[in-house]
Amino acid sequence: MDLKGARTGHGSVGLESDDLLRMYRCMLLARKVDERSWILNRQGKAAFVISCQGQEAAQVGTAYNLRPGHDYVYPYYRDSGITLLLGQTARGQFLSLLGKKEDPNSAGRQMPGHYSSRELNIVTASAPVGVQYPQATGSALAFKMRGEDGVVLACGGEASTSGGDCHEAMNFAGIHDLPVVFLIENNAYAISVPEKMQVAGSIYKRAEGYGFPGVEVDGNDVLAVYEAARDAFERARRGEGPTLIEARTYRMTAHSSDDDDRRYREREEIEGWRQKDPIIRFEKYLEEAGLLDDESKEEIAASIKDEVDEASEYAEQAPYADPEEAVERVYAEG
Amino acid sequence: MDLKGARTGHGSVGLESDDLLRMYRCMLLARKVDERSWILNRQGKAAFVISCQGQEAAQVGTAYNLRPGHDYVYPYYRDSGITLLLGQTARGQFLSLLGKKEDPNSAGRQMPGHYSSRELNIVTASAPVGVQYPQATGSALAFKMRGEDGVVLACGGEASTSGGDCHEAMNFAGIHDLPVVFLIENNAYAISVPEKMQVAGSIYKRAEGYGFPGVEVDGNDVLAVYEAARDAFERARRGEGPTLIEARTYRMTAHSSDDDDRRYREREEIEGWRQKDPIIRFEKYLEEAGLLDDESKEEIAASIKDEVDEASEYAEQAPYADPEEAVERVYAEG
Amino acid sequence: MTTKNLLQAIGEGLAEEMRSDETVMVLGEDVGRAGGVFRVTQGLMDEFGPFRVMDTPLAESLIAGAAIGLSVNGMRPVAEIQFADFIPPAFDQIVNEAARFHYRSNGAWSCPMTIRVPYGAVPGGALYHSQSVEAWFCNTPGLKVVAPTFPADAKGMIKSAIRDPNPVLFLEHKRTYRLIKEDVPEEDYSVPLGKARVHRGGTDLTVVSYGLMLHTALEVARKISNEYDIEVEVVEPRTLYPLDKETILDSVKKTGKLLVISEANLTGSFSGEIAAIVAREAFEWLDGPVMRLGAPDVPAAAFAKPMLDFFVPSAEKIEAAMLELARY
Amino acid sequence: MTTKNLLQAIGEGLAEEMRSDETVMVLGEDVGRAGGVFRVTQGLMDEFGPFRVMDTPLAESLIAGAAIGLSVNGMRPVAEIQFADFIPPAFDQIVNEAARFHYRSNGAWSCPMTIRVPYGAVPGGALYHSQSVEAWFCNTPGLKVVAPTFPADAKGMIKSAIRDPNPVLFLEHKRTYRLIKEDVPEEDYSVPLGKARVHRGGTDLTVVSYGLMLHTALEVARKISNEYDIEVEVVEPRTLYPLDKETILDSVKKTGKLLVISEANLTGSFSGEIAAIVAREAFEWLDGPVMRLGAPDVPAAAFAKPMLDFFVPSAEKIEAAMLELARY
Ligand SMILES: Cc1ncc(C[n+]2csc(CCOP(=O)(O)OP(=O)(O)O)c2C)c(N)n1
Ligand SMILES: Cc1ncc(C[n+]2csc(CCOP(=O)(O)OP(=O)(O)O)c2C)c(N)n1
Ligand SMILES: [Mg+2]
Ligand SMILES: [Mg+2]
Repeated sequence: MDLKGARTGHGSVGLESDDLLRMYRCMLLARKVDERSWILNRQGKAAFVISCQGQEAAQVGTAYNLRPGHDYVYPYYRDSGITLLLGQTARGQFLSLLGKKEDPNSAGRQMPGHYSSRELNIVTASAPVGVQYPQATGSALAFKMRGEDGVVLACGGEASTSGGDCHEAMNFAGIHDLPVVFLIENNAYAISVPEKMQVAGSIYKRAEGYGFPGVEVDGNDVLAVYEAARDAFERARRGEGPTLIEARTYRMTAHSSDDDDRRYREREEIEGWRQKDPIIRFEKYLEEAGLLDDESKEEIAASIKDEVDEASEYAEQAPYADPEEAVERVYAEG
Repeated sequence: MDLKGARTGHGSVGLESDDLLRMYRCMLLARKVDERSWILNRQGKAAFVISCQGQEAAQVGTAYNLRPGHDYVYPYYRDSGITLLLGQTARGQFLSLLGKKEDPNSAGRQMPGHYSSRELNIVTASAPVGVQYPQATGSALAFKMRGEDGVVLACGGEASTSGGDCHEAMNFAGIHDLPVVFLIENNAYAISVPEKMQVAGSIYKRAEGYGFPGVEVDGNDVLAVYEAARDAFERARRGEGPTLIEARTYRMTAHSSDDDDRRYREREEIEGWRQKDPIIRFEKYLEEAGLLDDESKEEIAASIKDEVDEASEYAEQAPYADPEEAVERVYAEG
Repeated sequence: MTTKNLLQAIGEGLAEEMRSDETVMVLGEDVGRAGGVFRVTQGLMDEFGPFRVMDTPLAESLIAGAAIGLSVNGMRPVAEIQFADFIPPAFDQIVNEAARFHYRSNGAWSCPMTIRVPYGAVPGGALYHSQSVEAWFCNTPGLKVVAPTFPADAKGMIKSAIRDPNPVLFLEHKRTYRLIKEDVPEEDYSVPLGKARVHRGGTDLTVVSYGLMLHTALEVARKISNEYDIEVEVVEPRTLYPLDKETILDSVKKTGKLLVISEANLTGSFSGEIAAIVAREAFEWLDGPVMRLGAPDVPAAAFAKPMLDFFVPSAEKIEAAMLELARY
Repeated sequence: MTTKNLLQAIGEGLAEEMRSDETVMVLGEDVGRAGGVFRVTQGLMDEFGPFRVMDTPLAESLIAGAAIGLSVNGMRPVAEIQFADFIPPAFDQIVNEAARFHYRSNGAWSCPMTIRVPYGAVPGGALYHSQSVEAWFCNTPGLKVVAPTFPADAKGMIKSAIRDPNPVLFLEHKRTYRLIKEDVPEEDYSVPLGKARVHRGGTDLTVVSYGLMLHTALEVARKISNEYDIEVEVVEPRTLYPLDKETILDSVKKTGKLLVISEANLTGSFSGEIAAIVAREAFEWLDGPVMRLGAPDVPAAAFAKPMLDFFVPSAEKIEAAMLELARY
């Protein structure tokens, strides 16, 4: 079947073996944090889970081009692969999952997956789909006005292109050649709605209508994504303007822990995509390249397991914010 | 210079001489109603004028493909060429201009240019730019669901493509192959904002991204517009879906009587476009085709002048709605 | 007659209207194959097909705008906005467009359409799956805003909404979807829009409430009747806009006291309008200040349960307010 | 010190802030070359160039959204929405986004941005160039809504708005742009947000108003002082949300009577909130019903002059309401 490794060679895209192992570890960490989250959900400890599973390559491949705390990032709710790579921690993810006071994103105010970090320039995300795109263009414009080389990454699912905000942002980015990269993680569904009921024509082709490049990439091939994103970020840093990347991938879980996807998709389809699991594919590539063997694989897995164990236990023990905290920090002072 | 006639021959597009003269008369009527409106404005009688001048060919060429009272039309505020062709009258335009009770669009409630006719299936228009597009797709969907052959025309200026509604509508129309034609009358300005600050890339090229045809047409060439629109409507009636037509034209007046365009564009530019006046061009074509001579031209001009005189006088004499009418018909009954 | 919860009652009302009028249709995100994220439209696509039960793209302005276009071309669309929190992109199409077609065309056009809007705080819903959005819409002449709370009312009112020639916003409190069951008639019936309902007679004070808060208020009213012999008259507007002020005023003129309870953050909520009407038109009858209870003025309910519980007015707070006013 | 009208005062405030802080910038439709459809931003593009004074595409959600993104990346944007009537497409970005950045990130992020919004009925403006939109926004914690009426206040408040770390909606009544001139200081000064202003002491009744209605109310107050010896205390909130309720309550506790006047269609308008606060917190001091005067409940002002004049509360109606309440 489709269980092939990455097609792009890492040498050709300028990545060292250290880079590859960092990427691999981050993808696996994101996956394992997510798997544990579902367990906590089934145990009745986590009210709500929304997953990155299947999209780790698209996320890590892209984010590996970012300079944390320098570039601006507007992630969407599945992008834990991105935020972990930038510097958020497994502990932070579980604190957020459980809505604890130390949740780095919102101190328990927002649902899990609504990332935020002032230090990492991860701009506070919300639930309304698509709102991040105009905001991202504004941040990009600020960089451009100040003559800085910062770039902005804005991410969303394929359905986030259906709303007006996405279009308004792409048009504006095109007019001013703004340093922004739009990453569309096309995972074939918006909750139950399949792509063909969501997207007329093709997402990446729309970029041409705005006068900038749009590229389609195998979103399960982390090196292919890395390469496409690298070109896009370089272009942006050179002042040449935006790029739209459509990473074709698949949502391997239900939409969220509130969803039952048996209502609207076949098990076979999911099985088919399991064969293309981006983590397995990358493992295969690394093995073939002689960068990973059974031993090192197990070592990484074990260290991740420890990290996940420690993190989820910490989060379970951590306290909630006081109820009265609900009325604090409505307005900024000063 | 550019004072050439229509490039498309009328024979090749299947129009008879009667058709051409009807089109010509309608274009000229629209122009003359507009010119008179500015006079009424300068006389302090009309509070507000918004013009079709320069866009008559785009409007009449397109609308000539409609079946009044059968197809649905969502015009925008400059489309008096369309509404006159469909069956609105000069008298109606002036009644609306002066906000009189007999104003067929709104009985004096709305600004001039906000067309409406239940009989002609001209759906009540408003000022917020772009809202008509999603509405038009809904009306097209109704036709499709009932298996009827009705089509929907939705019009706007180039800036009406910048808002999200236009995109959401095109995407939806593309998904369901809806029988709708989007006519973008690109007149180079949105009030003061020139096209290059408004539109990234190109409008007509965006259609491809939605999987349906987009065509660019010389909007000052009524026969070329007619032909493009005929193809689009036929396509829609065959159930093959939407078309986007971008008619390139020019706004020959200030944005409205409230605008002073000397703030933002050169007189030379306007002069250049006067040389491409769609009415003069069509006249030239008709003369060359032997369908118009000085005598018939004068006859038409005289009959239009009479019509405009009568209509504006009637409207001036006509009463306002009673002030208390302002509180009627807020909700529909029954 | 069988007992049904709110969710089932609305679904049944929809299905019946679709059966009896083939112009009635449903559109929204996930309303088709999945039957809606709350399962209100479950089974409809199987019965009526993928056009009359249409999954739309994720585009709320399109949903409302297309509903307008459908409604003026012979259809009676029922649009679903998946969560009230996501209605803002449709705001323009609703308040500037649908609500004004009739007025601006001097009566030539109108938009017979319904927009279903699940609202209100639920555990885990957090800032963007919790809001009470009624204040955004209750300053819009031409629009009707209804918010039934009980299943039988809701079934009758969804029918009225669909049959109404005007755009109707149909608010459904998510936390009440499965909260109670009651007898819901099988036969065709409708409950008129624009009429409030008095749930419980009383002489000591009038409470006006709707949604989850109404259930809590009724509970507390029973409790303080038992414990303190204080009789609270509980009025449910059912339609918020235009408001049936007569029923409210009649009640206050009898009890002399008014407490309005809603889940919205208080300042600028629709409770203010109800209070203002009473302070003006029943002033002479008032024996105490016009009181309101609502959520604190923060963006919305938080994710963490303790903060959520602090946000939503509790039975304790409601009891305290009722007692304070009754004893005033 | 020179005399300036409202429009000039705001323009001057903008220019001064742009001179003293290079992160301050202006964006919107026609704000650049054309200097704004009302000429508020005239001359700014020449002085500050096409980036700090940027003509945007016709896309209000983009305007508000881009302002958010600028504000979190070091800038202090002042966005202009050409007419209040066209703010609905930006509703989501304003109420769901800008207003919540601070709260939802537990204080990590905030949006120091200002949105200027010309509002109110003008002759010939009709349904879509006339609306009073304040009610849409005064239920949104995290957002500030200000509506100064007098030039000196406006200049001082646009400066405060720009310097404020929160999103501020800055409402400007179009019909007051050139209505009066007054002395406006040249030196740097600011007028704080959140503080009401008492324009005129009085003992017989309190009037709360803003925008064009405030001017009319002040005129009528002078008139009935002369003609009937009735002394009206006139309070201008200046900031609507969060509201300076103390100043209003203090006044009502003195006069015992309240009349709120705004140009918005009455039901569901922000006047209801003011009335409700007073009916609750100054109940014991009230000597008459809490009254409100507004436009009738119709979509907005009509184009034809007679209907427009019928829509906007007139001096006669205001005088009648004041006299009715004073004599109550
Ligand atoms: C404006 C808006 N409408 C509806 C929703 C409810 N909703 C949440 S996620 C989602 C589907 C999003 O699909 P997609 O963008 O493809 O991302 P995915 O979840 O597939 O990764 C919907 C409809 C929302 N959050 N925001
Ligand atoms: C949503 C919205 N924003 C702003 C305006 C104010 N406005 C009216 S017309 C116009 C320019 C429209 O330009 P275009 O679409 O190119 O049409 P044109 O007037 O050039 O024919 C603007 C900004 C509006 N009517 N609606
Ligand atoms: Mg998806
Ligand atoms: Mg234009």
